[in-house]
Amino acid sequence: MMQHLIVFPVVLPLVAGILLLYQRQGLVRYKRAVSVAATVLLLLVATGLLRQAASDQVTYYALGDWQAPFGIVLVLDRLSALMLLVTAVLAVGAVVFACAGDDEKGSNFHGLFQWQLLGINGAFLTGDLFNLFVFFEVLLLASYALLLHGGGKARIQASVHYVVLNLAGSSLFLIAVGILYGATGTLNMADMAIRVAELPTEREGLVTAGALMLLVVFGLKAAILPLYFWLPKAYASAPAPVAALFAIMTKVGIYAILRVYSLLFGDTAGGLEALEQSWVWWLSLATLAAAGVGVMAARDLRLLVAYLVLVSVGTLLAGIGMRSPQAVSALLYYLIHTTLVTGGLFLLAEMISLQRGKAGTRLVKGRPMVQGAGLAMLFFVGAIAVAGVPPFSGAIGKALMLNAAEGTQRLWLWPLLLLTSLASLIALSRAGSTLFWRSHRGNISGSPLARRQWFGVIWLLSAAPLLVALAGPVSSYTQATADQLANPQVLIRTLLPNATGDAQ
Amino acid sequence: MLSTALYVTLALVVMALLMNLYRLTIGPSLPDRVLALDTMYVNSIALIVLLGLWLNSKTYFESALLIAMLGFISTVAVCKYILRGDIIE
Amino acid sequence: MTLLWIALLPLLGVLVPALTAQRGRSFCSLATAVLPATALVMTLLNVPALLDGEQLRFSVTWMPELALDLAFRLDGLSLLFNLLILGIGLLIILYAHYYLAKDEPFGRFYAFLMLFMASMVGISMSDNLILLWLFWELTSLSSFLLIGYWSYRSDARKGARMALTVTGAGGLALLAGLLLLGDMAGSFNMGDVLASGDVILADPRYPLMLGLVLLGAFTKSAQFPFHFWLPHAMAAPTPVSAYLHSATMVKAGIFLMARLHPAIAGSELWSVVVSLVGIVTMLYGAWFALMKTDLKGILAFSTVSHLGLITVLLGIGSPMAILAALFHILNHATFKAALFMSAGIIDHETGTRELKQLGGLKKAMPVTALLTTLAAAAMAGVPLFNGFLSKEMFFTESLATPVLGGVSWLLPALATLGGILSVAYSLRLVHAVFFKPAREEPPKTPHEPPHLMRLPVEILVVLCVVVGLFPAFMATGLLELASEAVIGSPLDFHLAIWHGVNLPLIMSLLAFVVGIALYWRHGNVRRFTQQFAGIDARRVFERILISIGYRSEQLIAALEGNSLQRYVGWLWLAALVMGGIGLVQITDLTGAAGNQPLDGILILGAVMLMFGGVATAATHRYRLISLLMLSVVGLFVALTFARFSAPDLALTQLSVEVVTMILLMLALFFLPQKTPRESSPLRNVRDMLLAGTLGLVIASLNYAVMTRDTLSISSFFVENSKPGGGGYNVVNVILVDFRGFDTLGEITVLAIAGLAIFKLLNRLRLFMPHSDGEGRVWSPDRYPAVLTSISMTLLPLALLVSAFIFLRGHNQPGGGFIAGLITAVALILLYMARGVAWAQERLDFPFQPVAVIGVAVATLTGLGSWLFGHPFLTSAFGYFSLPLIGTFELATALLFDLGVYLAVVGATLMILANLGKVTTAHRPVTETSGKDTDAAAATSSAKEPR
Amino acid sequence: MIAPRSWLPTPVLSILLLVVWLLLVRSYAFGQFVLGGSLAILIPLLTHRFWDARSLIAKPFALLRFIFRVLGDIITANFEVAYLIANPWRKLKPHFIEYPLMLEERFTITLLASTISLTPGTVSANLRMDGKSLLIHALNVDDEEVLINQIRERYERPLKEIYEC
Amino acid sequence: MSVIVEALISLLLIAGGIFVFIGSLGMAHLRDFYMRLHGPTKATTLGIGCMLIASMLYFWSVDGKPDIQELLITLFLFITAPVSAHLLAKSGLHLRLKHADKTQGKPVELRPEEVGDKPVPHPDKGHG
Amino acid sequence: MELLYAMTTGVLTACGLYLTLRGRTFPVVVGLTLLSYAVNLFLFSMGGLTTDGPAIVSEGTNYADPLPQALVLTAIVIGFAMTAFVVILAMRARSEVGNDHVDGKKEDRE
Ligand code: NA
Ligand code: NA
Repeated sequence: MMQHLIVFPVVLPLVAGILLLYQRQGLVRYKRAVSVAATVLLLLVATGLLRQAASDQVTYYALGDWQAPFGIVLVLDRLSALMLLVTAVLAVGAVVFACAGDDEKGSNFHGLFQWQLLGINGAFLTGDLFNLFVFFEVLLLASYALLLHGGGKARIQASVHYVVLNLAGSSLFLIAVGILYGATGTLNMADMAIRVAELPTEREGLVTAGALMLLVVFGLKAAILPLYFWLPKAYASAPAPVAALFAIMTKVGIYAILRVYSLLFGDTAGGLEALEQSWVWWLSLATLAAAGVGVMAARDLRLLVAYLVLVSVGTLLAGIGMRSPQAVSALLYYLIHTTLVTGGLFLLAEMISLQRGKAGTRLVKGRPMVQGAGLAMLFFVGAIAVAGVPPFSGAIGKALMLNAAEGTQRLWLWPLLLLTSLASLIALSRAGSTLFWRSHRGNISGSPLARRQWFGVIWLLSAAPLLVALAGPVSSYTQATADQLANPQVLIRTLLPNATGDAQ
Repeated sequence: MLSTALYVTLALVVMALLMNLYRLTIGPSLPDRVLALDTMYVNSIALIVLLGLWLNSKTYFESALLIAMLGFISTVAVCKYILRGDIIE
Repeated sequence: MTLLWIALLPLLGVLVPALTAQRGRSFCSLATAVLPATALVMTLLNVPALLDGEQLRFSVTWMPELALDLAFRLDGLSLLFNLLILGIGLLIILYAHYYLAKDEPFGRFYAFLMLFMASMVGISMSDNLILLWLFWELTSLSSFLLIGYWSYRSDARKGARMALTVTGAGGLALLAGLLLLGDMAGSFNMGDVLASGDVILADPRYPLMLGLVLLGAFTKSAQFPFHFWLPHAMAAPTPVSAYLHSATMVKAGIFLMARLHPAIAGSELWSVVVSLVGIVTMLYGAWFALMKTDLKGILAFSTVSHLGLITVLLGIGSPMAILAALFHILNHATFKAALFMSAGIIDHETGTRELKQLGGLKKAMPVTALLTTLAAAAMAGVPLFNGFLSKEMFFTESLATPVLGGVSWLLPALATLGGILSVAYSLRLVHAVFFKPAREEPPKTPHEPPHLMRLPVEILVVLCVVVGLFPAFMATGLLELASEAVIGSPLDFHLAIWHGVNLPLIMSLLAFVVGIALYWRHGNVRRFTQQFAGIDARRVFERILISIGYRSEQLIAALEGNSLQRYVGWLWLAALVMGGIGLVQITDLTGAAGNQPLDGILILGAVMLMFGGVATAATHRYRLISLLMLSVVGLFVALTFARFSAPDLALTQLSVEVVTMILLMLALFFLPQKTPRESSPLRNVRDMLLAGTLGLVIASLNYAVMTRDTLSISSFFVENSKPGGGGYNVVNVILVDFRGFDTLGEITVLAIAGLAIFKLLNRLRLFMPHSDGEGRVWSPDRYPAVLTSISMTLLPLALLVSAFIFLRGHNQPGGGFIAGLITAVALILLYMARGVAWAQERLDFPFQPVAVIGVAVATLTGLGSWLFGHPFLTSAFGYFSLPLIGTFELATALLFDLGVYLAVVGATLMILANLGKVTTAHRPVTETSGKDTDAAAATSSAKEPR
Repeated sequence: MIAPRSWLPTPVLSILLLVVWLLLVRSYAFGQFVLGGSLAILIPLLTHRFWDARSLIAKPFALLRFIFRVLGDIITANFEVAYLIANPWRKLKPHFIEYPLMLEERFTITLLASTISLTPGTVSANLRMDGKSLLIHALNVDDEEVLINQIRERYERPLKEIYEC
Repeated sequence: MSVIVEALISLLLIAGGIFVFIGSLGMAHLRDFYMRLHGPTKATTLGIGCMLIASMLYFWSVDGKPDIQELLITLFLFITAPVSAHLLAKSGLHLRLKHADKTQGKPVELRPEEVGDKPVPHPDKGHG
Repeated sequence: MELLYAMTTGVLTACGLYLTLRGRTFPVVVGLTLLSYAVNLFLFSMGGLTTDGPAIVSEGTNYADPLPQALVLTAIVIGFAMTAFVVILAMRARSEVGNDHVDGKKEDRE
């Protein structure tokens, strides 16, 4: 069974989804049990895969026993293992939280949740460009469905924007994949890397067009500046567990950029080397600036967290834009931190809104909360972490990012990153003091929150201190990951041992 | 002889298709357009048949079958739409 | 290890009050004090080693990627600060025990206080720049919590946020500065950094780094112009003020300047900037201390002033100046903590801090009066008190320094002025509170506090006096160690009360005389200056923040604009730019393969397609017509596929096209039938240009690819289709075998679409038009008889065709997907012809399980290969012979395809039939004049779709 | 909905399906008979529930005769229509005719309506909701009564004999 | 392939083409919707039928074995074409499409319940 | 032939793009559908245009590139799923918001 471990992150949620979706009605308890068990199992699998990947070997799984480049392969390296683990950790928090009752606000929550995981995991594992498209569609469609879970005007309206934009993006994806296939004649990314390295000059323009259009698609998913507009409202209006899971969605785009461009346009790509870099770099800075403004402007906690997600997007993309192993290592550390913490904050926002009654998450004076102290403490931890203030993970991540910038990059990144941090700090302190300190006098009403909700939030937010305590091992893992990414030849040679050519 | 016949037929079908397009464009009424579209579907069966003859291949036979079947359903749907608005009720 | 424990014990102390809060306040206070007391003792136990000149260091690698080590040091400077932090901290715990009201959550207070103490100890002992920064920011956070402790008070909340914002901003600058510093020094280890002062000074980035670091220090230490947060932080409970603003928080900035002194202070820039900022701060603070009428306000501004004084000394930077600075840090901490606590006692006992409500308290509170007077004397620099000694040293250094070159007389003059003001406000404090009669009655009748609450003040005042009397005995050792840590070499000095009559003494005397006079006349001065007042720092600060928030909102609204059209426009523009960049790099658009010849039928197809496309766009306002035009495109796309050797695609396109049409029409019924003309002509032209240009780019790329040879991997598929996949139809074998994983994903997408649409249909409220676009009432003939008859005839035929298409898929055009769509369409025809109720009665199974079973079948087929030790989705096929029937092939691919078939049927029916059902249930029953038998269906209540 | 009675509810349909299957697969191997035969049994079993009434063909040979007659009429009809269309339109005398039905079953009415549409110059345009009469549009009619009689005798009566006796 | 067969096939093809053409011609140039309906219903159907039979004959003669699956499409067409026409005519009547003035026998005799009641304001009317 | 084909994809793409830039949901949906048709044609042609060479083994030696065909098939299916979802979303949006503007504008200038 161990040799099949790589395909588990796909098969497990797929089978769980089938079990959960077979009947729409049915025992709630049964569905919850299956869903949580599958997610926990996924966490175990992801842990196992991470250990496997930590050996620094690239392993792969040839589906249907068809070897690359002809069949589809799932590739496990440090990066994909890391992304899988982050997803699984996030999912455990979200799914347990959902079991407190959010799952019953509409139909088929758990099944769709599992299939969303299927899409995300598939996207992280696949080594094939078109298969990446398919998994993107799986995760997108599942996300559309989950976004609507529970209904409501705001959700529907946000969905229209989100769906139409992503549909347009999917068309563009196909065009880009088409061009790359037309120019190189293959879909396997490792094979494509070899072919890009040997590309005749007359085809360079084609590959450039394809690759840059692909960048637009990934940029849309990752929410880079002129393409991020769908994000704030979609994330702010999504049901809490879904919003939490969405914290990984932008990272799928970031992962895709990292994966595709480090593999295809590394130092063997000749004239095409790093063709995405300047775009990513400048647009990430612009994204960071816009996100900072958004953070200051947000008048609702959920919206605020959504803009904080955007801040993280800008930061992460800046890491890609710097294109050095050190920066990639920093961004990976930051990615773990921001995914889990913003996920936790989305859940926390829901709990706060439940306790505040009509005021919800709007940053206005509201009624005092029954469990205000506990929520305040969690908010404090999350806010500190996400704003990048010590002693939690955000601070380390930010320091790593700042430290990774070199030369003139610092001139741009430092002020922007520090200013957005300041904006986050100001906005979060305003939010916290309004939510927890500035309540109406009078009796406290409302009921205490479910244990599962507490678990979900604490599970995710405990990443903030843990990532600091384990900063050493974590960052050495990310550093090794970055080194592995900088040297894609290992991956290529593992997948295509017989490949000829001078792509070494 | 056969190829000449093929060309002549093709020319006739092409003209028929263009006339369908003409009616589809100018209407004036909705049923006119639907009629034109329906006829276009049927005429495109001719195109498939001629393609099969030209290539000496029956690979496209099912396409013709499907056009015949699905074109009809398509027309039914539009008619139902015109008559009742809700096509499945 | 002891170093680690010294640093960690206060941190662990955060947990103590949280755990013991339930067991009563006394227990909690005692328990809380245990750990810091231990840490203090451990610190003291290290003093002998320190005196022996040992290097006390502790270091554990934490995060090599960031050069972050868990590294602590204990040198003289750390010792000095640890003693202040822990010692005064313990006194504060004692004091707070009495200060806080009965019903206040003291556990939380102690926890915050311990957090603060821990972070200060951390700053003081950090031996790593990043670690230092971590603790630095932690002080900002814990002080935020402490200042906002009385969170129900608006001024507390605002003061807390202001402090956090200012010090947090400084902290961020500090991070940048420290990263630069570490970079310049080549190490983040404190020892290495302190040893590489020359390298640092020579680095071109030095001014930037210095600016950033000083920004951190100045904001923290409330130096002008960042001082404004400090007075507002007085909204905190007095123990907090006493702690934060005497011994700890504000001293952190001073500590930083002292700590990094060897590394960064050796420049002219340092001297000028630091001295100037210090002197301005000193005078500004002193002046406002004189003007304030709130007891804690006076103390706050006096703190600002004294911090300025210390800063000046650090700016001067000579060994003796540093000694003076360190000495004053010590002295200020003791007398200011005592004063704050006294103020707190007064506040506590009288219920007010306003000077005009206070007065003549010496009768009611004689001991407090005495203690306060003594502490104030120390602050004023009266001889025989510790404040006098360090102030004398300050005067001496101000005379000795060459900092301001030609205007070197300015510094002593300003120092004297500071002294004058200091005397005046100290005098005012004591006189107005204890001796002058009160103008108004205080809210409470004052009396002495419990003795233990006064004990911390007594201890501190005794220290002030003892140090003042016996400086050499009390402070020399500590200062020797501390100054050695800062300067780097032992300093030879002698602390004495009497230095003879010299210029500093004269300056002191001047300060006393003029200071007393100033206090005498200060009422006039106040009235004079009050006309300039009115700038409330907090209000300005808040207004700026509000304005930033408002501007941000405007900016983000302008950027985002909640307009999908704009978002999509950006997307296409981005695609255009990106595609265009690639396109312009293609020198020769027509590749080596060139064009194939053209024929008439191709032209016809192209004309039909282009015309259909343009017509779809042109008629988009008349939606049904636009749909018909779209249908033309769909049909000819299918024909194009057929023309270019893709029969499977042609079949798929045809079947999808009709389903799409039905779907779009189903939906269109519930949407407006026409689109209003609303876009401006300009916008239309702009959109056309964008669309046209991108279309051109896509076309060019398409052309460029097509006219080049393919270097595809596809020959593998053709060669292996039969031997490896068991099928002749390569496309199908790719779908179910070579790339079966894609197909599995694809049917999952389809199933999710069905589920998602089901969710959308739930609780759907519909606009049900009673008439069509022209206002015509709908035909009453729901199910035309001709149609009903024919649909039943067609169904078996369609199912047969569907089975045929399914079974041949592996070898001939066809397959599960097309077959599934045909089945679904045939069933939908029944729904159209006979109605939902009728069909539902006969198709009485739910669709969701069908779709899911489809995915399950495909998945299980894939999993089956595990049993044979093959990877997921490995196919198998074999040839079998049966008598009479002959040889036939059985392939797992067919099973997989069956999954596809079921998923398609289930999902399509979930989409179409459910939609039809939902809408029908809502149809108003206004036109049931017809006598058709199915009228009952219309009245059936709204049921959940399946 | 008719109740499932046996494993072969509609034998005629089954035979028809088998024939169609053989047409589709273009093979007359025994295996295809087996496969087609199973489908021909299976599909009616699955779809019988969609039939309102079993249409009994009373006189199969009459049906055949009817079919050939209609085929012949279709061909003549087409020449006629082609002639009419090719000629100047002024000569056309379009006509709406209300045709009173004597058939009662929906299925047979549909057959009649289809036949009318396929044959000379007529298109059945609307079936009254009460099923009593059929509106016919004729392209070129001089005498309404003649046409009605023609339809009645040539098509409706044979159909009634075949199905509804 | 014998000349006779080839000639037969060619003849059927061209006949089919002509019928298809005439069907569309009628649809394109006749004056009212009801008349336009006649061409495609009859001529086009027959035309396609001819071509299908031509194709059938062709492959029969090429492959040498009887292959009459084209009949299936013809069958389909003959079943469906009149129904489409019927429904289209019904739609036309429902929309009260104008018919040529000289048409005898008015379809307005349609009973009220079969064309619907008096027009009522459409809810979308306000939407343009 | 290739030139004409490319022109056709270009025109179809442009028309689809234009429609996606409209302000009402239904034209946008139609535009997305049209765009997906164009994209399918585009992707299909990435393997070159082959006459009389369906990729069915043993019927000659001239085979069209089967891989883009398989990709397009998948793309068609996924496109259908997406179209179905988005059009019903449009319906739902209209029912929730009261008009079919893509931004759900309150003031209805229709
Ligand atoms: Na259609
Ligand atoms: Na309906």
